[in-house]
Amino acid sequence: MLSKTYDPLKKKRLEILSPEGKVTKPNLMPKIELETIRKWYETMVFARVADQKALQYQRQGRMLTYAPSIGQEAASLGAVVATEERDWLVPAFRELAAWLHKGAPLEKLFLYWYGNEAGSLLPASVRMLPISVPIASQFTHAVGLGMAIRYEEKDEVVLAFCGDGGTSQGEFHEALNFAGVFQAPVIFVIQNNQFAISVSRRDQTRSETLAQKAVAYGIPGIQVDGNDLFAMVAATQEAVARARAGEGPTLIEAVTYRLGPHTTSDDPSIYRSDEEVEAWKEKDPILRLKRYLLSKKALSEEEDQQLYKDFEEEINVIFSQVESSESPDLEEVFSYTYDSLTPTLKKQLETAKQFLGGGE
Amino acid sequence: MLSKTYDPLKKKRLEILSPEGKVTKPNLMPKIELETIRKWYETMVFARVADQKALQYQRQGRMLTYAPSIGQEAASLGAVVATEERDWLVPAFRELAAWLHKGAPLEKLFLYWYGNEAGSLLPASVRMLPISVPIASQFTHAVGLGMAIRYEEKDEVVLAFCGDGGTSQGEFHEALNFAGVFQAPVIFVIQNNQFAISVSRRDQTRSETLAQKAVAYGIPGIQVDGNDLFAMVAATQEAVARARAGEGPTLIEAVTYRLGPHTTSDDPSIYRSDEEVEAWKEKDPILRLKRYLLSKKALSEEEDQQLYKDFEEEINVIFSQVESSESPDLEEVFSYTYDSLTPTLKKQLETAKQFLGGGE
Amino acid sequence: MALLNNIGALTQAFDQEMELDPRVVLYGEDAGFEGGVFRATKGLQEKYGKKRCFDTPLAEAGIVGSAIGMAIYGLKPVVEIQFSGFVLPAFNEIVAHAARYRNRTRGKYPLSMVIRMPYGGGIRALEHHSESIEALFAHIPGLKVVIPSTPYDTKGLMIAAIRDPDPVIFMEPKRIYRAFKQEVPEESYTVEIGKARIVQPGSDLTLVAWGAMVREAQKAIDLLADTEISVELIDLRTISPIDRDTLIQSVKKTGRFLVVHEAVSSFGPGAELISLITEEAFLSLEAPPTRLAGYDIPVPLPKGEHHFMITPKKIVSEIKRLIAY
Amino acid sequence: MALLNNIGALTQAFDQEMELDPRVVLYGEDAGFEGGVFRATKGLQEKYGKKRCFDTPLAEAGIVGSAIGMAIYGLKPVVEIQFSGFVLPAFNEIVAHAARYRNRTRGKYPLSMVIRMPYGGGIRALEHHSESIEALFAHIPGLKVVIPSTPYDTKGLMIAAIRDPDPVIFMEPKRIYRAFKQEVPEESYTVEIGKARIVQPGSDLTLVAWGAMVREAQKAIDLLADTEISVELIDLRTISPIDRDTLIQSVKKTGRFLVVHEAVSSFGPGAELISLITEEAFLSLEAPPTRLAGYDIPVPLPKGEHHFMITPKKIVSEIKRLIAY
Ligand SMILES: Cc1ncc(C[n+]2csc(CCOP(=O)(O)OP(=O)(O)O)c2C)c(N)n1
Ligand SMILES: Cc1ncc(C[n+]2csc(CCOP(=O)(O)OP(=O)(O)O)c2C)c(N)n1
Ligand SMILES: [Mg+2]
Ligand SMILES: [Mg+2]
Repeated sequence: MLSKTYDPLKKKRLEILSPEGKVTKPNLMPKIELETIRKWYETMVFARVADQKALQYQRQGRMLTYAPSIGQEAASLGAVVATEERDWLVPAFRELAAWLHKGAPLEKLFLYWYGNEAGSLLPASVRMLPISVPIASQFTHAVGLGMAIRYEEKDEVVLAFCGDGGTSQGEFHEALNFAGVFQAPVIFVIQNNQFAISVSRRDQTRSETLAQKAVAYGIPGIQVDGNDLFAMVAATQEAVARARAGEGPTLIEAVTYRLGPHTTSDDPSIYRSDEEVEAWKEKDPILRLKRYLLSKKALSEEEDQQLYKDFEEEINVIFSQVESSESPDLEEVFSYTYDSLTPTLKKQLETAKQFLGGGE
Repeated sequence: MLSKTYDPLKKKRLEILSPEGKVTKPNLMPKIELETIRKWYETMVFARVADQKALQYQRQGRMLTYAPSIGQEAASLGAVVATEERDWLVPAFRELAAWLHKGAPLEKLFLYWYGNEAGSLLPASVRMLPISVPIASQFTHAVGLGMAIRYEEKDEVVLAFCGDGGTSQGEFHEALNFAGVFQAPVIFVIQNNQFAISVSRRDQTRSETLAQKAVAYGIPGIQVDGNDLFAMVAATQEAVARARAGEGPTLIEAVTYRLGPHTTSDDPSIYRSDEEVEAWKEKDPILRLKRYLLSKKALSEEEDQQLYKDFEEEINVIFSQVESSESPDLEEVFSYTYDSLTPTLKKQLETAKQFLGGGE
Repeated sequence: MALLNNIGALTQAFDQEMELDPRVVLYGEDAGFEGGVFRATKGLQEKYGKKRCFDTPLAEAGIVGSAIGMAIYGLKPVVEIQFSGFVLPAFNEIVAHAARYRNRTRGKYPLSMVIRMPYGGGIRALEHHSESIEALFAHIPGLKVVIPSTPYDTKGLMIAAIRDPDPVIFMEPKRIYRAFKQEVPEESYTVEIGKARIVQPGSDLTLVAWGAMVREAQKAIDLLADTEISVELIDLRTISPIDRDTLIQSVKKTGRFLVVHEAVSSFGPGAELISLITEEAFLSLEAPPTRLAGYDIPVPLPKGEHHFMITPKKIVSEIKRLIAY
Repeated sequence: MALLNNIGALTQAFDQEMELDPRVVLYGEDAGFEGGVFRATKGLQEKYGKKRCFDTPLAEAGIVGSAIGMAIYGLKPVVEIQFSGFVLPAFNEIVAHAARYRNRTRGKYPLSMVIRMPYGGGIRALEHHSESIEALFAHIPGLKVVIPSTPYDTKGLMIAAIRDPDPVIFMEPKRIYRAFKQEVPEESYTVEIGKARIVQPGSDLTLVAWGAMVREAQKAIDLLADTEISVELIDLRTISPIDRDTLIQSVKKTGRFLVVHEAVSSFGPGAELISLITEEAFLSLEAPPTRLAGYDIPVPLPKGEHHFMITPKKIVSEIKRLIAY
């Protein structure tokens, strides 16, 4: 079992694909068609381009705020591809590649960051919770989903994300403990991107790895190179299998790096050096997978460039749709607090309409 | 180092004094004068008698509610005797022997359970926080004290308690993580008495020991036989030394058993068997220490019986003082919410006085 | 019909809803095996199994957060918080999530769930066991806040709460858990959330109370028996959303308004009622709408609690003051 | 004198108090090295060292709970919560402990500490970044709740808060962090907690606001320049304890009362003010005391936020309605 072999307490980390794009542990390499890998690569590139475009729109004042996941594409995608459509995805707010794979339309995601609740109304078939802003609180929801799955005797699993900062929250602890006690089929993935805004990973906790926090809950924990798509897939597949078999939750620490700012209002140059960033760029998950695909002749440089061009165009179109979307009207803003308007809300809506009419 | 040798992940538990009263690990036996041990024994017996008397008063309707620590006397006392007067004690609500040792007068403690805030106003010299009802929340206060101690560059330490149930709370996690990060001089003692009201230890968390939760914070953790006074002293002494040397916090799991009810409104026969209770009575910390003292000729059966008699009388006197104590008057009830009465409180106090006068 | 106290009414409501709807799940600290520290869920684990009625670790945020996940999945969790004083660690889950999930997802994931908790004073308890914090919830859009005062309403409101499409904070006045019994129909029924109950009609003053205060108000009215004063007593039953119409109509008739609650006065629930009345029935008022409420202090421990308690005599004295205004 | 915005005034207050009192310690998420996401503590770690101004792990209960421990020890912690929406995980520490430690220990361990947080809408932010939850704190006996609206008051109130013997919730209207500057004395001074400020005297209506709403109220008054209506504008500054006298006296003079706040209306802070006025100045009232407040919904995300915002025009329309009553 990977989670036994790669014991975080023994400072082991699961790595399969080297930064040079070589599979260093062929025996651990998950069996995936080249074509599928190529498709996943495209999702990662699409996410990367979308992130870059979003940052650009934001600089142009066309998008409000945005939390890019540049550099972390493999960590979220590698996990989600190991799950099925019937499984649940519980995001934090930095897993764009995973959301896309899960079926959340980019249009909706951009709409959310554009400042419109409609962006969180995903298609009914997409089993994905909305972005969760209060750090780590989503983990308890993930556990509840897992408990419900056991209750209904389904073989679904839940894949939930948080950041390295999230591990400090009380709800992280309560969720993992509940999951252990109730053997909830949840895979908790920590995207350890080394920072919580400006606070570095080493100031977040004194535990040497985040994976070892699993010990506190009597559940398996494993540290994975989060920029290594294959390692993420392998670790998650094992965790999913365990969860489906009724053997409970797993904690996966994906060691990665946030190459961009925390959000568009953050200036990372204050708290980290260019050298550090450059060093991590060498470990870029997309670059790595590209090298792999090139070596397997499943991608050419030209095709790759074309991908970027095509995606950029596609995303520009999507964004202009978002930009021309309707803002919520007054009725909509009132309509979703309760199943139906309370008497007080009815009264308030009336007043609001009067303001619209004459007051303003 | 004990915390290395007795690695909870290797299922090690520190034990020095056997239930038969024999020192099984002489090399680990802390150096303590027999006379001192005898004094500690008396504190434990005093606490036991006080608990029993309190239960009795409660049954007579003379005390409101009460949470006895019968069976857990060594766990709290063994820890506190390893600290000094300048150190801080942060209780949960089941550490009577420790409070007494720390200098909290039984009169005050009874006054608290009797339903009077004055019971929490301990003498200025006693560095002990009041009983904390919201489970595990006191751990963050302990960490704050520890951070303040470091800030003031003092060599004091903080000894803080919670129960096995307390380990599930988010604040337990946040406190231990803070303590690790800031290397706060705090010794966290979990009195694992096997139950949180009716919920058994095994339903509380899937981790095999509670001590291993230390791994999540990169701090030392050790499991100790909590009914073994000497083991508790040894483990705490080491933790205190570490904390004083600026080497940060320690987590100690004291494995013990609540021989009485959770509180006087609890009926433990619902959720546990007589056999289980009887088995644990064999491991009674007082019985064990008595056997040790008898074997060392530091105590005789007659002296022991006399102790119980004397204490019972002493406690009866104390309790009658408590019973004849003044209830807080109206002014007192208003006086401590803020440093001085707010305008609204002044007004409310006036109204209250009017009610006293004519209204009622 | 059976003669039930409030605890019995709760248990019967759970039992009938669990029987009827396999999605109903009950849990909390000590709520399973033991049936809760007040025994409201007693017998249900035995009857429906550990799967549908169970104990949890000691972690309120975990309890409420997991219930949110369950509700998203489509179950109907009814979770117990041991005392309302211990709901605070779950405040983030309730305020940041439970109240907002429907809105956040534009209706994709509404949360039908109940968070129940004993609340209020008068049981001579330890610290944090006597507070009345309904206003903290009532101020949060997206939550419904329900407080029954009789076994009949307890059963009907709980069944309504379980069936409600929105998250309901169900606060149980523990002081009257076993204080009295009432005939309660055997069959399942609901009492509408959002509707106050006119306990007794009257013409001179509108007296509003809820929970354990309804009985104190009734006692006060009894004390007034030999006066001419005619009091209309309203049991609010739902704190949020408020039954505006019943209150406004009553005051338009009586011209006087007194609200009585255990919660501390400042920024408390009474302030909302007074504002509602002032805004909507100003021209009918013959005296200032007034509250008789807890003082702005932590509820004293038992030896001092009597200073804090709202008594029938205090209510009478306020009523007389307003009538004489 | 220096021309400072509200952020500058905060930084200066911290700097001067840290200089003066070695017990003052500042911390929070990102509050140390980076100086906070709004840069209110910028430069202080450099000047006073990591010991006195530092970052913490991402855990609000840990932040507030540890501050309680520090205050018990005798330090004066000033902790930053990144946004008021994220104070909820610390609610237990604030309500169950910070507010009650003095009372619980009958004065042995009072807590002199400040919990500061940006709050309020109008900055086009993500979910949970726009709420106004002052009423949740104001309802808790033992807390003081302070909200400044100008750089002068920000500095003076923050210094007063740090020196206050009780725990102070210091809510900073982030919308006006950098919106304007004001001459602020170089030297240290305090503005008394518990005292409202009459921004502008008037005779027809008392208008009460705080935080970012004070400016909107001023704009509304400007819009009324060509009418006869004379408005007395009061900046409440301290939400709890309320400056009863200033409010009551004002309404006794004007006979009309309007409170404007961003917090949602129901069970909100305005309800307390209306109740106070009704109870204490009933016979002077010429119109119902009224609130213009947030609707009972979560603050909409930016594309819908304008529907929620209190605007000068809305204020004017309410003032006119009350004058014409
Ligand atoms: C409870 C809570 N506190 C504070 C914040 C403000 N905040 C937003 S993101 C963030 C840092 C998160 O760090 P991490 O968990 O490592 O995730 P990352 O941003 O690195 O993906 C903080 C402090 C929040 N959203 N929620
Ligand atoms: C936050 C909170 N939730 C619930 C309770 C109610 N309660 C009081 S004691 C207790 C069990 C505590 O168990 P444990 O921590 O093991 O301590 P023990 O009583 O065994 O000493 C519970 C649930 C509480 N006091 N605080
Ligand atoms: Mg991070
Ligand atoms: Mg226990």
